[in-house]
Amino acid sequence: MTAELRFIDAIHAGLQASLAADDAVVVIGEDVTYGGPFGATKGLADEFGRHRVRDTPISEATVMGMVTGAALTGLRPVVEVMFVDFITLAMDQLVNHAAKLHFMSGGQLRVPLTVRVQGGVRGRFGAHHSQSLESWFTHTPGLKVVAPAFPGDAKPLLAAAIANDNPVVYLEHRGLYWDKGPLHDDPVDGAVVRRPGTDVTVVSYSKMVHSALAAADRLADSGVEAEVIDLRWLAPLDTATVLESVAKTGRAVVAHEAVARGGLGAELAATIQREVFTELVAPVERVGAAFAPVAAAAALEDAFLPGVDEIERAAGSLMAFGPPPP
Amino acid sequence: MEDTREMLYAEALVGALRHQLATDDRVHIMGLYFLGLTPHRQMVAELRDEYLDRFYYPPIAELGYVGTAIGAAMAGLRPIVDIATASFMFEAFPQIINEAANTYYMSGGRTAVPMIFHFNHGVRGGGAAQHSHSPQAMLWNTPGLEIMAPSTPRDVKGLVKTAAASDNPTAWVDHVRLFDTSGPVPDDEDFAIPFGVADIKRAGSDVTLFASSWLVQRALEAAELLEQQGIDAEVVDPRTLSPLDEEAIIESVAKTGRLVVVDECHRRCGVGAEIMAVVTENAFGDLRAAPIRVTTADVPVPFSPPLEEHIEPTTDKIVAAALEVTGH
Amino acid sequence: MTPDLPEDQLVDLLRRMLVIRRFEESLIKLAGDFDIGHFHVYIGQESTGVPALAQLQEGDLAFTTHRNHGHLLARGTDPAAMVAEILGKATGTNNGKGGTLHIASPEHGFPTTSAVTGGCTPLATGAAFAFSRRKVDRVSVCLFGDGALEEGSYHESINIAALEALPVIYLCENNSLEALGQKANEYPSSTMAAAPLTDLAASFKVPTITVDGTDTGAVHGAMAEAIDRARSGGGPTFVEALTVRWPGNRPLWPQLATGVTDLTYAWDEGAIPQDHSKWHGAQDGVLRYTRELVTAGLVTTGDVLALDGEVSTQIEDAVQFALDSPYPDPESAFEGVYA
Amino acid sequence: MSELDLAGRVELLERMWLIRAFEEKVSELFARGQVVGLIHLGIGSEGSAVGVCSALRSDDYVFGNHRSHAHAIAKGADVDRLMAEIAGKASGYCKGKGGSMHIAAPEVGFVTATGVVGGNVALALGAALTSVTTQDNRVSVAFFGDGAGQSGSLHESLNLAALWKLPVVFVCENNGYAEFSPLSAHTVVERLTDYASVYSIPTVTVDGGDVMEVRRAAVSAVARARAGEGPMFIEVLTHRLRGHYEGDPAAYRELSEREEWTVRDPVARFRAELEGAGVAADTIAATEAAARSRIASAAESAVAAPGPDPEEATTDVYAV
Repeated sequence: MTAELRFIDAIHAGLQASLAADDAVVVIGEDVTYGGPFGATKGLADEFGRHRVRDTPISEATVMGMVTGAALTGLRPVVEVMFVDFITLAMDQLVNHAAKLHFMSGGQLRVPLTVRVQGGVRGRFGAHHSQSLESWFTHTPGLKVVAPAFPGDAKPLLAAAIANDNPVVYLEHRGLYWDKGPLHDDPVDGAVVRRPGTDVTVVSYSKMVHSALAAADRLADSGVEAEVIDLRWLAPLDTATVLESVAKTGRAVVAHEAVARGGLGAELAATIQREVFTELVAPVERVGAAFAPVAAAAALEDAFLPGVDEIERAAGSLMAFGPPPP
Repeated sequence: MEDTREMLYAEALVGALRHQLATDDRVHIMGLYFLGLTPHRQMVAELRDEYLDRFYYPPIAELGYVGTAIGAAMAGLRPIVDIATASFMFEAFPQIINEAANTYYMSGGRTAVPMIFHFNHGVRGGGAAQHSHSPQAMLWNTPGLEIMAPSTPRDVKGLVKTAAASDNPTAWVDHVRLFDTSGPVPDDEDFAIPFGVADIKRAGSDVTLFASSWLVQRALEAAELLEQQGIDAEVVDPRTLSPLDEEAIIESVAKTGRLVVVDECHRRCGVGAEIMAVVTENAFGDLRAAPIRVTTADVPVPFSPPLEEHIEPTTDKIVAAALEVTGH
Repeated sequence: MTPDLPEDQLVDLLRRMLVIRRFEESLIKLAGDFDIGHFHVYIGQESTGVPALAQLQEGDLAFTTHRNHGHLLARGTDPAAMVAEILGKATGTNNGKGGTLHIASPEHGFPTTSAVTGGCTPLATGAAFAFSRRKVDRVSVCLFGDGALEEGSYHESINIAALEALPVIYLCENNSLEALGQKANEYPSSTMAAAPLTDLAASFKVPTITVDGTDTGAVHGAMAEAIDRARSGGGPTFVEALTVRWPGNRPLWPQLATGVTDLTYAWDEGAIPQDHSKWHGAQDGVLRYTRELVTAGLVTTGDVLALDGEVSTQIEDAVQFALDSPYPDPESAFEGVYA
Repeated sequence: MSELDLAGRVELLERMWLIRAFEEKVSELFARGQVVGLIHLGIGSEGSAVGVCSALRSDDYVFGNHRSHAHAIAKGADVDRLMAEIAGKASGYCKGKGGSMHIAAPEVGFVTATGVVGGNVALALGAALTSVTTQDNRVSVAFFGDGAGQSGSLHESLNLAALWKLPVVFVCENNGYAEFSPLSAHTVVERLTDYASVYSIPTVTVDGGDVMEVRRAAVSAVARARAGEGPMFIEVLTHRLRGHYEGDPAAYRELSEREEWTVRDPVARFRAELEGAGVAADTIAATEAAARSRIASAAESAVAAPGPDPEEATTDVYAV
C-alpha cells in the first residue's frame, strides 16, 4: 500500500526532492519562504536556506527575467507565479526571452527554467484570479507545458520539468490541491489512457480529466465505452496517443476549462481532422468554457464552468452519427 | 455604383485616422508608428502636426501608456493607441487582458472601454524573433476584445470607422507589408464595414482559401496561380476575427468541400486551428478531404532571410496545399 | 485633529467611517456562517479613505485595489448593493459578475476595481489624461497599497503623469508599518529598498506629502492640498498615509481580532481591555476621530451612539437585503461580454 | 584593477577602432543591401563599451540591448562570427537565427542581447543571482539606453538588486535620444541616476567621450560588486553618431548638435590624448589600419559565406 498524498503535498515533495538532489535548483517567488498562499513551499526555506528559497517583491516582470538570466548562467530556478492571471505581467520575459533565447542564439544558450503557476476556476475569485491561459503557452514555440491531473503524476512531472533544459510552464489547478492519491513511479512522458474504451475518445488534461472520467462512467451506464486520455504534457503534445485512439473509436471530444475559442481543443480538432480524417465518423466536438470572462458569483461561475454534463452530452451527440465504416 | 478612388493602404489608413480626429473630439491618438518605420510614416507625422493637441507621443513604457489610454477610455476619451510592433504588446498585457477586455463584463456592463489598440504584426523581413509576432491567436481567446485584421485599403477605412464607433476595445492587427498595396476606396465619408461580416475576396468553386490580413494578398496570388492549373479557388477574408463570421466560412466550405486555412500565427493553437475546428464542428458532412493549415511554423521567427522564408506561409505553400486538398 | 470643515460635515465623516467599520465587521461575521470567499477588509484605514475621498466632487474618478470596500463606501456607494455583490447576488453592484475584487460604481466615481497589484495605477493616470485632454475640471485619485510600488506599472504611470502635469493624486496607503496578529516571517509585507516611499515620487519631481493615516484632519488637509494642485493645473501629488493593518484579512486572519468596535472606548479609557489596548487607545483611526469630536464638544457621546445605532441598522438591513436577494440567472454568465 | 599603462591604453584604442571600423562597415553593407533587417549602430559609444568592458574579467557577464555590436566586441566577441551573424549567415554566432539585435557570444561572457527595450536588465540580475548562489564571484553588467529608463521593469530591477545586494552594474548609455525624440519628451527627470539613488544604489555620471573616465567608474563599480557590496548605477553621457537605426535620416537632430558630438568623438579624443602622452604617430595609425583591415576581411568572408540551410529554420527550438 503506497502512501496517499494530497496534490499540494506532492508538489512540495517534488520541490524538496529537486532541491536536495541538485544544488543548482533554487525556488523563487512571492512569499515562498512563508509557503505561498497554498503551502506548496512551506518549510523549504528552513530546510535549504534562504539563499536557495527566496522571496521577491511583487515585480513579476523582473522576477521572470531574473530567473531566466539565472537559468542562462547555470541555475535551475523554479519560479512561482501566485496566480496564472499574474503571468500577464511577466509575458514579455516569458515569451520574448525565456522561450526564444535558445533558438535566437542558435542553440548556444539554454534556459532550464520551471514556472509553477496555479489557476483555474475555484473559489469565486472573479475574472482576475480564475483564467485558464494555457493556449498562450502552447502557442509559444520554445515553451513546454505540463498540466498534471493526479497527485501521483504531480511529483514526477515536476521533477521532469525541473530536469528539462527548456523553460517549462507547470500548470496547477487549485481545485485539485486537496485531492489525495497514491504515488507511482510510472514514466510521465506524454499522454496516458486513463480508461480504455472503444466508442469515443475523450481527451482532456488537468482537473477536467476527472470530469471526463465521471462522464465515462455515466456513458458506460448507457452502453457507450469512452476512452479517456489524460494529456499531461500540452507541449510537446502527444498526438500519437490521441490519434491512435481516435483511429480506433472514430469519434473525439476534447474537453478543457479554458475558453473554447483558440484553445487546445481547436488544435487537437485540427490535428485529428488532418491526420485521421478518413477514420472519423463524426466531427470533433469541443467542450470548453463559454466566450466570457469568469464571473465571481457562484451561480455564474458554475454556469461558466463546463463539466461532466457537457462532456456526456458531447459524446452522446457523436454516438448519433452511427457506427464507424467497416 | 459607389464612387471610389484608388489609393495606397497607407493613405487609406491615415485618412481613416484623420476622419476620426475630424469628426469626434473624443478621439485622441497615442503613438506614431501606425506605419512602422516605412517612409510613409511621414504621413502620420503630418497628421500629428494638423492635430497637435490630439496626439500624444509616449515614453517607451508600454504598460504605462497603454494603461493610461485604457483609463482615459473609461473617463470619456476614445483613444487610439499604437503599440507599434506587436511583439511589444506583452509588456502591456496586464492592462490589455485584465483591464480593457474584462472591465465591461466584470462591472456588470457599467463601465465600457471604447478604444482601439493598433499593432503591426507579422514577418516583415529581418525582424527576427522579437519583432515579428502575430498576436491574433493570443488576443482572440480573450473574451471582451474585438479583433479586426484589414487586408485592403477599402477594408481599413471601413473597419476603422466601425471600431471607432464601437464601445468595446478593439485590437487592430495591421501588417507592414500591406502599406504599399493599393486599391479602390469609397469616397463616402460614412462608409463603414460592420464587424463579423466576412468578405469573399474571390469567388470560386473548387477550394476555399481562408486568409486574413496580409495573407489575403498571398491567397489571391495563389488563386491566380491555381487558375492556371484549372482550379477555381474561393478566398474568404473574415476581416474581423472577433466577432467571427462562421456562417460565411461554413457556407463556402459547403460549396467547395475543401479547405486550406492560411494563417500567419504559429501553428499550434493558432487562428488556423480554430478555423479548422469551427469547420469540422459545423460542416463536417460537407468536407470531401482533410483540410490543411498553412501557417508560420512552430519556431521563433529566425533572422536570416532564407530561414525566415522557410517558416512563413508563402504563396507557393498555399498553392501546394490547395493542390493536395483538391487531389492533384 | 479635526478637519477644517463645518460641523455637519464633520459628523458626516464620522458616519461614513462607521458605515465602513460596521460593514466590514458584518462581513467577517457573515463569513463565519457562509462561504463567501476571499476578501480584504479596510478596518483601520477609515480615517484615511473617508477624509481623502469624501471631498471629491461628482465626476472626479477614483481607481482602487483589492482592498476597495472602504473607498467605495466613503463616496457613498450603497452598502446593500455591495454586500449583494460580495455574496454573488443579482442585485449586486455588478450583477454578480465582479465580486469583492471588482466592485464598480461609476455613479460614485469608481469605474472599476482592478485586483491585479499595480493594475489601477495606469488607469487612474489615464483618467487624468482624459480630464486634461477634455479640459474639464476633474481629478483622478489612484488608491494603492505600498506593495504596488514594487510593480513597474507605478513607475511608468507616474513618469507620464509628471511629464504631462496630469490632475492625478497617488494616494499610497502604507499599511505595512505593523500588522496586528501577524506572526514573524508570515507574509513579509514590504519588499522595497527605497525609504521613505515618497522618494519614489520625488525622484520624478512630483510633490509629496506624508501623513498619519489615523489623523482625519491631517489626511483631509493633505488631500485638499493635492486636489487643489491638481485642479489648478499643478500636476500630480503623491500622498503617503501611514496606517496599521488590522488583522481581519480573510482568509488569512479570518477573525474579528480586536472584537466588534465599542465606541465607548473613545471617551472611556477605563473600558479599554488589556488586550489590544494600543489598538483601541492609539491606532484605531475611527476611535481617534470620535474621541476628537467628543473632546472638542462637536458631538455628545449620546449623538455618537445614536449615529452608530442608525448605521448599524443600515448595515444589518443591507446584509439582510443581500441575503434575501436572488442569485443571477446562470444564463447571464454568457451575456454582457461586449457592449 | 590599477590604472592602465600606456601599452594598455593603446590596446583600448585598438579595441575602439575595431568597433568603429565594424560599425562603419555594417553601415556600408546595409547601404549595399548585403545586410538586411533592423540595424542599430553604436558609433559614438565606443568609449562606453570599451571603458566598461575593460574593467571586467573574461568570465564576467554582459547583457546587451538592440544596439550592442560594440558591447559584444568590447567583451571580446569574434568579429568574423559577429559580422556573419549580422549578415544572416550559417557561420554567425547564432547560425543566422538571431541577427543584429539578438547577438549571443556566451563563451566570451556576452550572454545575450535583446530587441525589447529594457528587456535585458532583469536577465543581468539573474546572472548576478547565479553568482551569489554559486559564489563564483562574477559580476554582471546590463547596458541599456536612456529610453529604457522609463520602463517599469528597470525600476523593479533596481529595487530587487538593491534589496538582494546583487553584483550587477547598471550601465545607462544616455545618448539623449530615445528612438526619435529627446529624453525631455520621455521624462521630466534630467539625471537618470536619480532613479537608482532612491534605492540607495551608488551612482556616478561620466563623460562617454572619455574612455578612461568610463573605465575608472566601471573599475570601482565592479570592485564594489565583487566585494559583495551590491549594485552600482553608471550613467554614461554618450551619443550615437548615426540615426536610431540604419535608414533613419535623423532629421530630428540639430546639425550643430551633431557637429559638437563629432568633436567629442571618443575615438578621436582618445587618439589625441595618447598622442599627447607620447605614443608614436605610427603606432597610433597602425591601430586604425589594423582594425580596418581586420574588419574588411571579416566583412569579405561574411558576405561570401553561404546562407544557412533553410531546413535549419526548425532546429534549436528546444534544447535536448
